Amino acid sequence: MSFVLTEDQESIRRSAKKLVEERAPIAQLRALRDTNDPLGYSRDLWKQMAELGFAGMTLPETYGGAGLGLTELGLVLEECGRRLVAGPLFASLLLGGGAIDLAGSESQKEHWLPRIARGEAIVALAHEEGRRHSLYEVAAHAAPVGDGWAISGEKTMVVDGHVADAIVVVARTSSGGRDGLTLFLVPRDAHGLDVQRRATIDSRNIAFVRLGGVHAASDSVVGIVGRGADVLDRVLDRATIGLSAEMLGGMQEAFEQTIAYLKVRNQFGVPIGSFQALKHRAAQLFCEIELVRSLVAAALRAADAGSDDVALLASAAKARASDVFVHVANEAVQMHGGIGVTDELDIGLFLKRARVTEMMLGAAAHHRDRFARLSGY
Amino acid sequence: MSFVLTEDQESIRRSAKKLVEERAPIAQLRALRDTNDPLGYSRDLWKQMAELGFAGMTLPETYGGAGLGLTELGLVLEECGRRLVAGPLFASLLLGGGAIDLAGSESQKEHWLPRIARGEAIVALAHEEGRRHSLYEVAAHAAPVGDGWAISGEKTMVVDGHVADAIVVVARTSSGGRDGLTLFLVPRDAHGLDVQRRATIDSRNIAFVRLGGVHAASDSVVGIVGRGADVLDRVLDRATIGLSAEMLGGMQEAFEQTIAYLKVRNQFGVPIGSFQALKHRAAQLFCEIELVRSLVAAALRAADAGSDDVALLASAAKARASDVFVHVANEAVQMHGGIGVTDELDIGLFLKRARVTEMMLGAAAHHRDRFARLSGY
Amino acid sequence: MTEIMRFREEVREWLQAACPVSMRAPMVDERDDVWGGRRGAFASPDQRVWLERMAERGWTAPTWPTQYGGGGLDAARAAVLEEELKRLGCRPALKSLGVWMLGPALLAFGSEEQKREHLPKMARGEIRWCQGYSEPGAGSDLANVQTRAVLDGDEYVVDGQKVWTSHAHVADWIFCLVRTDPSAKKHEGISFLLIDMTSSGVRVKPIKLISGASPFCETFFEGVRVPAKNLVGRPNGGWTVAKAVLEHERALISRMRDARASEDEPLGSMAARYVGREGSGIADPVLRDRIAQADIDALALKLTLRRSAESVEAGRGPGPETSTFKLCATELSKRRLEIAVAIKGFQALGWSGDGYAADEIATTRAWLRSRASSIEGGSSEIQLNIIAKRVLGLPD
Amino acid sequence: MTEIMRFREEVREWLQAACPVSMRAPMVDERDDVWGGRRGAFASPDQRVWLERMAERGWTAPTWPTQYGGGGLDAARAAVLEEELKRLGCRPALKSLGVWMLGPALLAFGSEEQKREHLPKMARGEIRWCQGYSEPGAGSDLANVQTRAVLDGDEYVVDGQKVWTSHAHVADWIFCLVRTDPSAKKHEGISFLLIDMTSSGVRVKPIKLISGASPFCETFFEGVRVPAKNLVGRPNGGWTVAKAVLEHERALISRMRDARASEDEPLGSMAARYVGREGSGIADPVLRDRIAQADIDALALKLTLRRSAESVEAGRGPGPETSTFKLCATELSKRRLEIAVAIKGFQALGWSGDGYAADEIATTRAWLRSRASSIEGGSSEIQLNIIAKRVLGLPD
Repeated sequence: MSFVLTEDQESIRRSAKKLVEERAPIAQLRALRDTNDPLGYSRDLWKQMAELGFAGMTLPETYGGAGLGLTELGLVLEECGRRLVAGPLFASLLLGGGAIDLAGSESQKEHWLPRIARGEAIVALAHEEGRRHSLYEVAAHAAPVGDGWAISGEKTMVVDGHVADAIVVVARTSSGGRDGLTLFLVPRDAHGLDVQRRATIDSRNIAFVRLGGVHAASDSVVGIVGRGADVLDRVLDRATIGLSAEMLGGMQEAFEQTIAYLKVRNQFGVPIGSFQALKHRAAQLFCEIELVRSLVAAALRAADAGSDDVALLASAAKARASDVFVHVANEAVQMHGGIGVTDELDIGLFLKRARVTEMMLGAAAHHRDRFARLSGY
Repeated sequence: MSFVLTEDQESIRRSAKKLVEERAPIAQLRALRDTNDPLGYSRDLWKQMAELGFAGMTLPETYGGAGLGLTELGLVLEECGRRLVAGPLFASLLLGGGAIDLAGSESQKEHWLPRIARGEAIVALAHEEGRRHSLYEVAAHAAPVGDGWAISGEKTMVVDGHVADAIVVVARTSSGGRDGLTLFLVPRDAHGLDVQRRATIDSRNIAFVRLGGVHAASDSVVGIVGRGADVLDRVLDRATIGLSAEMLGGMQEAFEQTIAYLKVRNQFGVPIGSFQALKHRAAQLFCEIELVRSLVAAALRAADAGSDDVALLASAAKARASDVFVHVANEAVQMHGGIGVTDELDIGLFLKRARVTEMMLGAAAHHRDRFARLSGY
Repeated sequence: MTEIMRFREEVREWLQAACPVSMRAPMVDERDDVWGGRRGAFASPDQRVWLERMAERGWTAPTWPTQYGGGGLDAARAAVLEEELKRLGCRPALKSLGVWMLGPALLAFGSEEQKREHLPKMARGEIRWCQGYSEPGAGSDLANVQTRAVLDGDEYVVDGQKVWTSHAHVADWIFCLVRTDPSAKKHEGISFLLIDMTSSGVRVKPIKLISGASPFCETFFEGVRVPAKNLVGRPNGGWTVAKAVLEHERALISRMRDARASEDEPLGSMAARYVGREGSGIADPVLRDRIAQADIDALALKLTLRRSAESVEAGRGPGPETSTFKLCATELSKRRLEIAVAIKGFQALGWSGDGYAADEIATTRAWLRSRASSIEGGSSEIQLNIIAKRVLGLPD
Repeated sequence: MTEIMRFREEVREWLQAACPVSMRAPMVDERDDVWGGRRGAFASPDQRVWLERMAERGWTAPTWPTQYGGGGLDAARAAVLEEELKRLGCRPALKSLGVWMLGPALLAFGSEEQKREHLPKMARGEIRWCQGYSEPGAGSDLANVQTRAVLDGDEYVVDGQKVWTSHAHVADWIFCLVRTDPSAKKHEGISFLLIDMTSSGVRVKPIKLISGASPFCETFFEGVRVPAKNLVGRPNGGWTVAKAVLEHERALISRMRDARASEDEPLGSMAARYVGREGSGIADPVLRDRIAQADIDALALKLTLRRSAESVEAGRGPGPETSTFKLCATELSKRRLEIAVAIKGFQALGWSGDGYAADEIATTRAWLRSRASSIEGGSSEIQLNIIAKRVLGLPD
């Protein structure tokens, strides 16, 4: 494992950067927000991402994917993070698609993965229920009915849920904490499935899902009945790492915009970047971001290498990325002064995105707790 | 209750300040330390404090005390804190003497309080056992024997224990947590009582006490058998507030010395106090100290008024004083640069005292926990 | 019975009779605020009655001289009035930037004509004022005023732009800093000018914040003609007036913030509601520790404000400075709202619409809004500069 | 088989034969360090043998030219040697400020005579060097050198004082910054001078720190006569030489700190030992959260050092800068030791004597010692200045 990018990786980064810079200005997110766009993402951009092979980047080549690693996908997500792109890439490839790729049956894979890879289908994952991330506290339950299951319950924070063609739903098939969870692949048009979009501060696509006795055939189970947690753990570790890469891009961009502003904004006849108190704070942010960068890079590579410490590194990366993104965004707003708190400037959008991503898949304290547990203390 | 000092209080502060400035330079502490003085405090200074009425300040006039409030004593302790004076005032008046004053029998009071007030006797309190403050976790036990008790166990962090004429020992007389504790007044020369002085970083007088079946007569019980915790709570609330006042003096002095240094130390051709990064940090310390000052003042006054919120304010004051004293001392050393880490300069002594007082009677996290509990969450 | 005690009885009796019962109920939302002004409407007849009665006695501006519409009370009597208003739970009859900020400056620096013209209308709530200090290039560097005022006969012609003019879209008049001598040193070419918002060439555009709609506006001046008699103090002497007004603003912000925070649900019970309890405490001990820290700091700040007030009252000097309060109050408020967001978790991520309770949206908006508190009215950085210089005496 | 692979085999065989078995055991304490010098004693005969054998091949300074006592290895071969030494667990044959800091500067700036005179003795560990940069008035402002050197014939006469000269009391020579032109600008009147510590007029006084005895000294010069040929680089051109040395020092400090920290007991198990466990975790959840944060930061720093090294190796530029490492490493080390003190509680308050275990006293002393780490070798404030200027390009 090396931190230095290969030629191929550099090339992926370049093409992601180019695409995002040319086709996904932050104005796009604003337009989607201000027009109350029903999709909430740019179908045009999504098509182009799929054409570049991003949509199926980490899926096996046999199912139409590019067969690349999480390291490569991380580069793309980082660039997306810089422009606050919140298309279906993360949710479809790492959450819903990730579960099918990891534990799906042959026919599930054959049906869904090629379509995900082509950007034609979006598969979400519905796992959250409470007010904060808590993976094994699942109240939604699936009762055996005839040759299938009847699923009832409520799910929140379902990323891209309202534009998904199918949703992988986590439900309890027997009592217990971590045990007794099962994953079901539920098509969007299933009877009794109600998906409501939520208007969040950062305009990311988040949905609330209600299952009122949704019928799921026995072949809709993803993986093994009652063993869903094993799949979830691995899927969410990868997704957590990918999300951290996206957050890294966001904090880097907010930081760079702030440094640029410090150089041009004059007060008292000099650039405010010449004030030592601001300089020291900026230098501290730089250090913090560099530390996050190392954790994210190591976590991406550990996932690709299948190392034992994937979970540990995923939690380390997300814990730091959560705190540092929020800290950087807070400082960015403060250093921009008055203009920083207006909706007109983009910097406030980073503040909002920082908060949403901070909480998604577990906030910093959650991951420190997990890190400690995995470290044996 | 008013924060504004009365004329009498101003006069007490002035005479304490004068005494400490004239008779207790920090060099005195150094001399005691470097000569390995067996007493560990200046008997001469202590005599003068007693003559000024400080030694019995809060004791009733009927027992030779001055009958003043904790507010008045706080002024004296604050001045002591500025010069790192660690004479027997705190331990004898607020800990051992405090317990006797609050719960002692008439004959205990008659015997000890006048002597404490005259500075002729020192009474310590032995309540700590573990590695951190934990009031009700007491393993030392007292078994009934004939007409008295046999006490066995070990105590640590006994302030001024090795110069005490008697020690109030907390021992368990029945099982349970908070319940079943009893206070015993044990004379220093009791058979089976072993007191060892400890060499701490701040040269404060701290002793370790071992009780090997020490016999205590039935009239040596302070208060009621099994109800010691009620006494302890009140004694330690007052002591915690007094200690916080001492800490306030310490942080104020370390801060003022640092501000003075920032004005005279030149680097790059200008006083280092003109560097904005240092200015902002200094201004932040100022605010923090002012907040501590308000908590300490309110806690002292609440104790005198017998308000319901004495415990809450005691914990609030100690929690903030602990964190802020350590923070101020750390910053003071850093801002002094190289000279700040030499033993030659006094500022390092404040760093050490900050750590010791931070842990005495419970560190910040302990008191935040208590504050939360008292606040019902 | 002392005179003061007699005064207290009088006040109490009058208030009992004069203050409508509905004006003694706790305030619920901003419709309960009465700001006055030509465009200001009363949400209820009682609001009008209460304002008129108070204004009649001059008690909307208790310490101002009676000839300017004030109550003519000394400090002791004004304190009694405040206490009795509080005791009865009376709502403020009038909220007014004019009374709070401009009025004291006019009393100190205004001409006799200006006082007679403007003060009574402020006190009666007839004219609503807004403040025109900040400009796009003048944030922390407030004296960097670029809005020009050129004397032409007996009128100034004003061109330029102000930002952060709160409530400019509903105000009748604005008090402004304008540059009258571009060749002078920065602080010495500024004048303090009163401008009628209905003058031709004044344009107002509301500002949207990260927290949504806001009372802030941009205010543009294009060839606006202002009578020269509307200049307060001497020409090019506006900075002195401005500073006097600023002192009042800073004290105001920390006071208002304190009042608002006290209405909030305590973080402890909010956490118990959202995160649950385990044993006797909040189920998440790390969060609980953060809350306790923030609560202790809030208590310390409250006590510090009281300590300072008592110290001033007793004539023992000012105690810790206004800058300290503004800094601590805004930084603490930001921190507490960040904790509130952490407590409400996913439910604090909503912008609007279904799925989020009103108090959840309110928390989220308040958190976003709070990010501006350490910028407006003198940023935290400026407060730290002031403390370092004026309180600690550190060199430039 | 490539040449490099052949070289690796040669090295491995030679090390197997040449390195005494006792020199492959893990190091226990500072007696296992070999610093050389006229006054340096060997703690065991094997130490001497190992140093002599390594010095004979020039491998105590592997990349230096052979004519100066070095090994003449290119970067690739030097890396192989380092890997093989590590693989076999060989202790360093010689620790040397001369080899690490002065040597590279002499190679770049020294005269041929100076190289021949000094480098071989460094490499063989015959002469121990110390560094004379800081002065009482020159802390962060390192160029504010007041120690004077006045040319008198073919000798400089040196008067002044240095502080923080580590190990000056056991060193044979010192490399110094001296002021040779008091009228020039601050950075332009400084020369870099080598001084024999046995010269008449040199006096050394050890410094006691808040953590106790220390290797630091004050070094006084009174009329010390130094041959002019001992000046490195051109007269008044010493600042250039000094900066080259400083770069090496900064890298060194963060590396040494890393090595030391890795020997410590993990905070997690320390806490389990002192505070106990509850369920599967440390009984104090707030403390546990702090430990996890510090452990994550330590992991992040370790990974960052590796990332930077790989980036340099691959010729992809330096990645994050040395200043970043020094800053993060020392600040983190301070924070971790504060946590260690919090964990050990009352047992971390001991200075000496009964009642405290050796590791408890060690923690306490290390914590106190750590407060100097963010001051020495360029304070944290200086590192932040450097990052702001050189990395972020913020204006002066």
